[in-house]
Amino acid sequence: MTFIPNGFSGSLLAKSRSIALAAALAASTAIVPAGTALAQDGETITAVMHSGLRVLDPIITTAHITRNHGYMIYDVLIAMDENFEVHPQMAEFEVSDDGLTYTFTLRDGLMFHDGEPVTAADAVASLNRWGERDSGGQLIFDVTESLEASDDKTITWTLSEPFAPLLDIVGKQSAVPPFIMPARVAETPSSEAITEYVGSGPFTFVEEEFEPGVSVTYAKFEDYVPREEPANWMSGGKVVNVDRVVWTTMPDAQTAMNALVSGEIDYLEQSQIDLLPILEASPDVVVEVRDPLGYQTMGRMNFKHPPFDDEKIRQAALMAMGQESVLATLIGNPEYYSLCGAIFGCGTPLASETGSETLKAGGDPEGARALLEEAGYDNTPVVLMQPTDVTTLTAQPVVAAQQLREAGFNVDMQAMDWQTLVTRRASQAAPADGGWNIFFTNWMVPEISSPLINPMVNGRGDDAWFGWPEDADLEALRDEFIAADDAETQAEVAERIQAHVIETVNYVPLGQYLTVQARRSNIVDMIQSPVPVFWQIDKSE
Amino acid sequence: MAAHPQPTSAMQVVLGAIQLPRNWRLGFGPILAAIVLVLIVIATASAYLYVPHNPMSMDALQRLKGPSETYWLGTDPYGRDLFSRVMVGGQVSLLIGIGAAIVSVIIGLLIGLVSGFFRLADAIIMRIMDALMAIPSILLAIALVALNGPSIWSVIFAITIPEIPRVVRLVRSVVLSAREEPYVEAAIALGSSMPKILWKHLMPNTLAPLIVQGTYICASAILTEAILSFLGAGVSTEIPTWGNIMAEGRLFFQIKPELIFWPGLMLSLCILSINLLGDTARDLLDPRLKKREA
Amino acid sequence: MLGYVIRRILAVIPVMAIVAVFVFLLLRLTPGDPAAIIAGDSATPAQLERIRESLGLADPLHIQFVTWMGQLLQGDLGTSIISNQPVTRLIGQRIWPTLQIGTLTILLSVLIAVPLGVLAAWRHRTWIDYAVMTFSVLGFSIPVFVIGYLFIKLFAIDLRWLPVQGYTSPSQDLQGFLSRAVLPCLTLATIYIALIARMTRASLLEVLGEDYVRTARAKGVKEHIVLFRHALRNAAVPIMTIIGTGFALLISGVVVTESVFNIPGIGRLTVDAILARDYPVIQAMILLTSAIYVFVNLLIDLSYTLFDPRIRY
Amino acid sequence: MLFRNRQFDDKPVALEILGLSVATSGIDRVPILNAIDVTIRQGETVCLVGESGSGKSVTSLAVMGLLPKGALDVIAGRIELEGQNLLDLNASQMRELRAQRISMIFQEPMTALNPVMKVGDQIEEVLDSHTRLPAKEKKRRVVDIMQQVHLPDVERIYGSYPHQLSGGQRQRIMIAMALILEPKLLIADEPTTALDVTTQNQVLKLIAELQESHGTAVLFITHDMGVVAEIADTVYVMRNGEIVESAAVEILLRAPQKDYTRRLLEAVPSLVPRDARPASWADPVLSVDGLTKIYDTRGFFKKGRETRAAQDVKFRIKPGRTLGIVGESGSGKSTVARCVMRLIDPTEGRIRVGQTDIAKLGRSELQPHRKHIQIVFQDPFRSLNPRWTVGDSLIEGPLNFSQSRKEALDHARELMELVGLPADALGRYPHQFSGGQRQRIAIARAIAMRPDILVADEAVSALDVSVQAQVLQLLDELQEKLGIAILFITHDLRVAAQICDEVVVMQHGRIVEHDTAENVLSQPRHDYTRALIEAAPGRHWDFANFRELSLHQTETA
Repeated sequence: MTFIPNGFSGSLLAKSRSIALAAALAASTAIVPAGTALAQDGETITAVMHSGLRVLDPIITTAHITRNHGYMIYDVLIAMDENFEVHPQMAEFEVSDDGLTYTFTLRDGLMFHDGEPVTAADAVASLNRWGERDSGGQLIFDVTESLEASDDKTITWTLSEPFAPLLDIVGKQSAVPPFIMPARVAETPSSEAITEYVGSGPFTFVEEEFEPGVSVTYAKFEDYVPREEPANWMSGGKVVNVDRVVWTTMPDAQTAMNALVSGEIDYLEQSQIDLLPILEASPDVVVEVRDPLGYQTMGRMNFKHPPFDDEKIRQAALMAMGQESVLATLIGNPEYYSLCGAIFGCGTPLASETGSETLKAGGDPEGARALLEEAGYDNTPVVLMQPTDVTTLTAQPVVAAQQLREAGFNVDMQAMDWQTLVTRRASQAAPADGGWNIFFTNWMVPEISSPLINPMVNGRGDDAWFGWPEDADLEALRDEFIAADDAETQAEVAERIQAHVIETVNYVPLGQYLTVQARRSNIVDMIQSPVPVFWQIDKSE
Repeated sequence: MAAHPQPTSAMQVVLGAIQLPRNWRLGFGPILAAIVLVLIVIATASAYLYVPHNPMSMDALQRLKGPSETYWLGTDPYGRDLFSRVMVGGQVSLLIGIGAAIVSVIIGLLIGLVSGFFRLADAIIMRIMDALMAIPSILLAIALVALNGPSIWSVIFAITIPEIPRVVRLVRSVVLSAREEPYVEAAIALGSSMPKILWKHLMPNTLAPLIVQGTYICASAILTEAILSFLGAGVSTEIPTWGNIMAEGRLFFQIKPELIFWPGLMLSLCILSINLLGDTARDLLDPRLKKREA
Repeated sequence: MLGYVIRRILAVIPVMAIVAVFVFLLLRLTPGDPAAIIAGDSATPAQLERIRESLGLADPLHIQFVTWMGQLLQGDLGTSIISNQPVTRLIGQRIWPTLQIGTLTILLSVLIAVPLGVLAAWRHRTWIDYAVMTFSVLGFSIPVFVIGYLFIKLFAIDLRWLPVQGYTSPSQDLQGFLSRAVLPCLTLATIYIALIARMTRASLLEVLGEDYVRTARAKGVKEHIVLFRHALRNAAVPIMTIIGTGFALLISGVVVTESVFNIPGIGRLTVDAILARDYPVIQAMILLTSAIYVFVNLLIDLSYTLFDPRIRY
Repeated sequence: MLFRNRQFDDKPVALEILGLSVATSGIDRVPILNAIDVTIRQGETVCLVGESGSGKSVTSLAVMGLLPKGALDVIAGRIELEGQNLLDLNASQMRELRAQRISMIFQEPMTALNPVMKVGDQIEEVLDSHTRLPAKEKKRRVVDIMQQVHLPDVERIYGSYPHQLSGGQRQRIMIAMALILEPKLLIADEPTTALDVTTQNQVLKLIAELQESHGTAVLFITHDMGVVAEIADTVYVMRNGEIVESAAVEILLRAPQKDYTRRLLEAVPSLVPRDARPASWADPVLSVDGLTKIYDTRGFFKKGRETRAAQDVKFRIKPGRTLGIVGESGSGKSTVARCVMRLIDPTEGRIRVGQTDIAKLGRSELQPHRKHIQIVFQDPFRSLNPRWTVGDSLIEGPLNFSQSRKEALDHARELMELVGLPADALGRYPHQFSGGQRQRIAIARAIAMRPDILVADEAVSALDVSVQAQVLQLLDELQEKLGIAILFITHDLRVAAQICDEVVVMQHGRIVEHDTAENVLSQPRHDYTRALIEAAPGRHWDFANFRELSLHQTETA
């Protein structure tokens, strides 16, 4: 693809016969391992992911890139298909009639990358560690009587009271699924990151070639035995058709696009919507939506400090905000965003848009102004945190600030890098003393699709998610949801939760948007799923 | 009295009674640079009087539009008017440049004077300055912005800190060489106190090189601001600067190069002019080069 | 000479110590919590606290500092908080691209800039001089990322002469390395060339006014010999000095260029580490780059003896 | 034989300058040289003599074709070298001609040699530029010419850098370089001005010797009448870019035709000491005892050495009297002056000003004593702060000693008149004055403090001879009026003879002779003193009176 004039490299070398260069070259020959060459042989897929992989422990963090990494090298007991239905993956499962005993039986042929067979003890240790970290897992362990390996293949999970959503939580696709690790690794305290990266998944982690934040290489695990069923989302057979998958990071979106167009890479997980015309112009590139659910973007207020400790003022703020402007600014092309007032995400079983009329109608500044007056807003500044270094989060605060100002709020928009923001949002101090009033973030829709896993839907005060609403009614509704044993009841409770969340302005859903992936046209058969996975995918010649 | 009495301007007093080379004449370049710079300063300073749109007001439906009668240079990714932003953005960029230049020159001058004259302080100060110099300035600046949050003043501060050691070294070297001047020794012999000598005899010697240095700092501060924005450590997007307009625009470089082109053009013209004027000032003020022209 | 080197190296110790203290304090005063980035969006405060404890971030500052210094003196740069990899390994992986690109850039810059500067000084006040000076001032006036984008647009996208981005180890594929290194090197070199060419010109102009140049001309020595043998060698010390101080500029440029061209070097490593508050990495990187800067400048000071026999240490 | 007195009328003309005019480049041209004519015959030495700004150096550069480009241009005239007009030649022809047919040596041998090249290579470069010789032959010729200029240890010096050589050796290298291709004409631009007097003498002899052996014509540029008397066959006196007068040397010195020449000669200080003044019985205002200054450059990990800049120096000065310290560069005379001023701290010894020993006083204890002792420096261009008006400079000291501003300014006006400058010039800046005027201002600044002692550190050395005479005159008058004691530091025996009551001769940091001026100059006891006196150029001639000195005044015992 690239044109290099004849003799070019030779003449440059001849000129630079300097000791320094020679030394640098010689030294690099000796020390640098494989480097990050984007080799173009047919057996390797080079993919640019949405962010660099740095944290290798998929249990300790909720970061998507680490979860994706987890799906590469680890396997899960049970997994969901595109209809949110749970299927066996590593294990068949059985539920006792009283709903108190769950039995998982590992299938044959499971093997860790170090050649050891996967045992029930490994699974128990992994589930225990996951249970300490994952909020859904914590709910299960709250009612767990015992979790033990009955024999090498059988895991018995006994509950003290029925917990209907157990399988949904264990089989969830995001944010932290219970990946199965060898017991010796899973014994690492859940507050410390693991240091050994051995799984039983379809790919092995090539540790020598790992460059944190830059590049990670996976090799096909030859001894992996896929299931017979066709792959669907995370369920079904994970048949690997390529030898190696290399994830690299390109901090500059245009660089990545250009690299894809010129064939230097095979796959781009997320492309800037505004730049799609460049990709679409290239005949060798296919642009598509992999995950039809996409992301929800939202705002969260701080219940602890004025002015948003007042429900009326929160309601005024919600009334001031309109989704269209936020999404149009963030995404641009309306094909790739949709207005959605459902806190559990549109397109999910529990979706309901109750109460979101003003949000979807572009906001009601007049109504907000009136409400604000009624609430006796005293012009207390609203500290709105804006991250400067995360492109998917820069637009929401800016647009929201303008909308709030139009409704009469006194907005103090404070710019900061994402790290400062995540630290500061954990601060319960008054906004003037380093606290905050409102911030924005995005979720993958499956991560918020149910009251069990949606982090915001939690009214436990200081133990709740940042913003710390103290809301007994919400907790009661959640208990009701857990207790519900059929889908209709669940949907009914979920709708009441939706109404309650909007009423109390627990958080402000600002709509949904899709991410667009792009691939060279010779990359085929990729699974449609929120998680980009590299089984089944093939590279045709 | 053979010497011709020459008019003495106030500027001459400040800059050390410069004697212009006999045939010295402002070249075409510096004059053009001065005109460009004055135009840019006037145009940006008065921007609010004439820009057609509020540079902060967004219209999501007008994102990334091309030039039109309403939006002379088109709009940015937030649907804000690029022309208004570029003109208003100049204010902040220039403020950062001038602010960084003034602050670092003043602080550097004070530290440098002390360092140049008091040996004990010198040893300590220079070690600290060496350490500051050794830290790559852009990394230091990013860390400082992270520390203070990305406000205008924090950016000025972050740019200033790494510049200070260079100013200190300059002032110190001028002081060290000036204190060997016979007129300084004469002042010692005349019983003048050290602070007086420092301030009245030595300090004025530093002004000319500081003015030159200040212009360079100003230029480089405007550039550094752009780089900080590029790396995500710049002024918030609410306040337009040439740097953050470009930093936001860089994502759209291939589909809408104007977003980088216009602020980049203004910034480069501005820096080019400042640098050219700085060079002119240096050629005039630098005694070593002056010797050549005489 | 040896005594001088030893004294200079000893003098580096307090400087590096100040850098260490400064960086340490700066980082701990900066808001940000590496535990938060490790744990992700849905972590609860209690989980954050446990992670902080296991990272040792909950200890009092002076304890953290003493621990860190103790490790440092044993040559242990620590372990990245975020990726859990030893910092030395990270540096080992990332330093080569930067060193290679940096070395090439310096070579390229010197090879281009010095002749340009000589030409400008020799043809002082002619159009050549003005052209070189205009170019060099221009080089200072355009942000480095804009230059990078322009080069990419021109040479990689429109003309398709060179790859858009990336890095290949020269030991694997020399041609691949060079073709990918050209644009970043040119981008980085622009400002460096500007700097060195200006200094060469100024320094040479000064030297050309010296008596010994007049002597050489009075001897009937040919003009190019006057320029290169007499003038340039005498002008070398300030040129070397600017190469040394410009090294700091190079580091700044590297940070940006590595992002634009997607080169996995230490510049990006450091910026990412700052944005993620990965303290051990930031501390190690700033110490390392400072040490490199100090070391390069020591080498440059020593190189003066090559150019000027009057300088003896 | 007093002068060289050689005849050249029958010799062919080597160089003829006809109606040469030079002016600054640009639109408003300022004339620098005005139609000058100079003729030099083969083997002849022509001296171009004049004060600074007279255009003598420009003349030499014009001949070499080395006028600074873009600054000065030849606008009229011809420069004929053996009949060929050099102004018609292009750059490369001129380059060919240099060193082959015309050579030049310069004033400052340190800066005129390339500091980063070995001197042998620098000489060899001349051969490289103009000849094609095998390496061996080149080396042989270089060594040969180095021997001819009497350089010792030629092999070692061949491989040395300029900074490793002494000033005299460097100038010999320059001469070797100039003469290696046996040019017809040698231009020597103040070649001995930067040298110590004994070295100067040797270099002058060398030039004369080589000239005779090679038959070279020499155009010798100097401001020093002593040197003229020593070396010239024919003298051209220049002033403001014009030739004032030219004649054979003896004719010119005995019977100058023009007023200007006459005044110039009259201003040359005589080597005959001034008439002794009656001995003073007053107590000394300054007594220095055992003054020692040691510079120690050694340090931790650092090779260095101990330099004894002054050792065991002892003298006294009484009110109204002048003590001269004479010596060559590096003799320690300036170190003594600066110690006495406490600009540097003496290592040992006592410095009593009046009744107080100031040698060891701290900065603040010293302050009240500062006003008793003041200094005038050598360089009139650097001794006044260029940013301050003359008035501000003059009152700086008095203000420090709690005079009111008005009082101090009134006094400053008086001082200006005292030093012969208009009182209304107080508001002007130093650059508006000439060198001599600035030196007057510096003196006025010193005496504004009403000091008891005035230290004059080479205070007239940078001045043209006529100005020098005026300043010396001024110092003398001030001493009469104010009764100040003067410590006069100089390298110039003639100046010392004119102003000092007593003379101290220093060498290598030590006093080698201390006596009345009369005794030191006419009956030197120390060999070094004697060598100094003998090396003084033109010491047999009494310039001011246009005649020889009578024997008893100059012959040493």
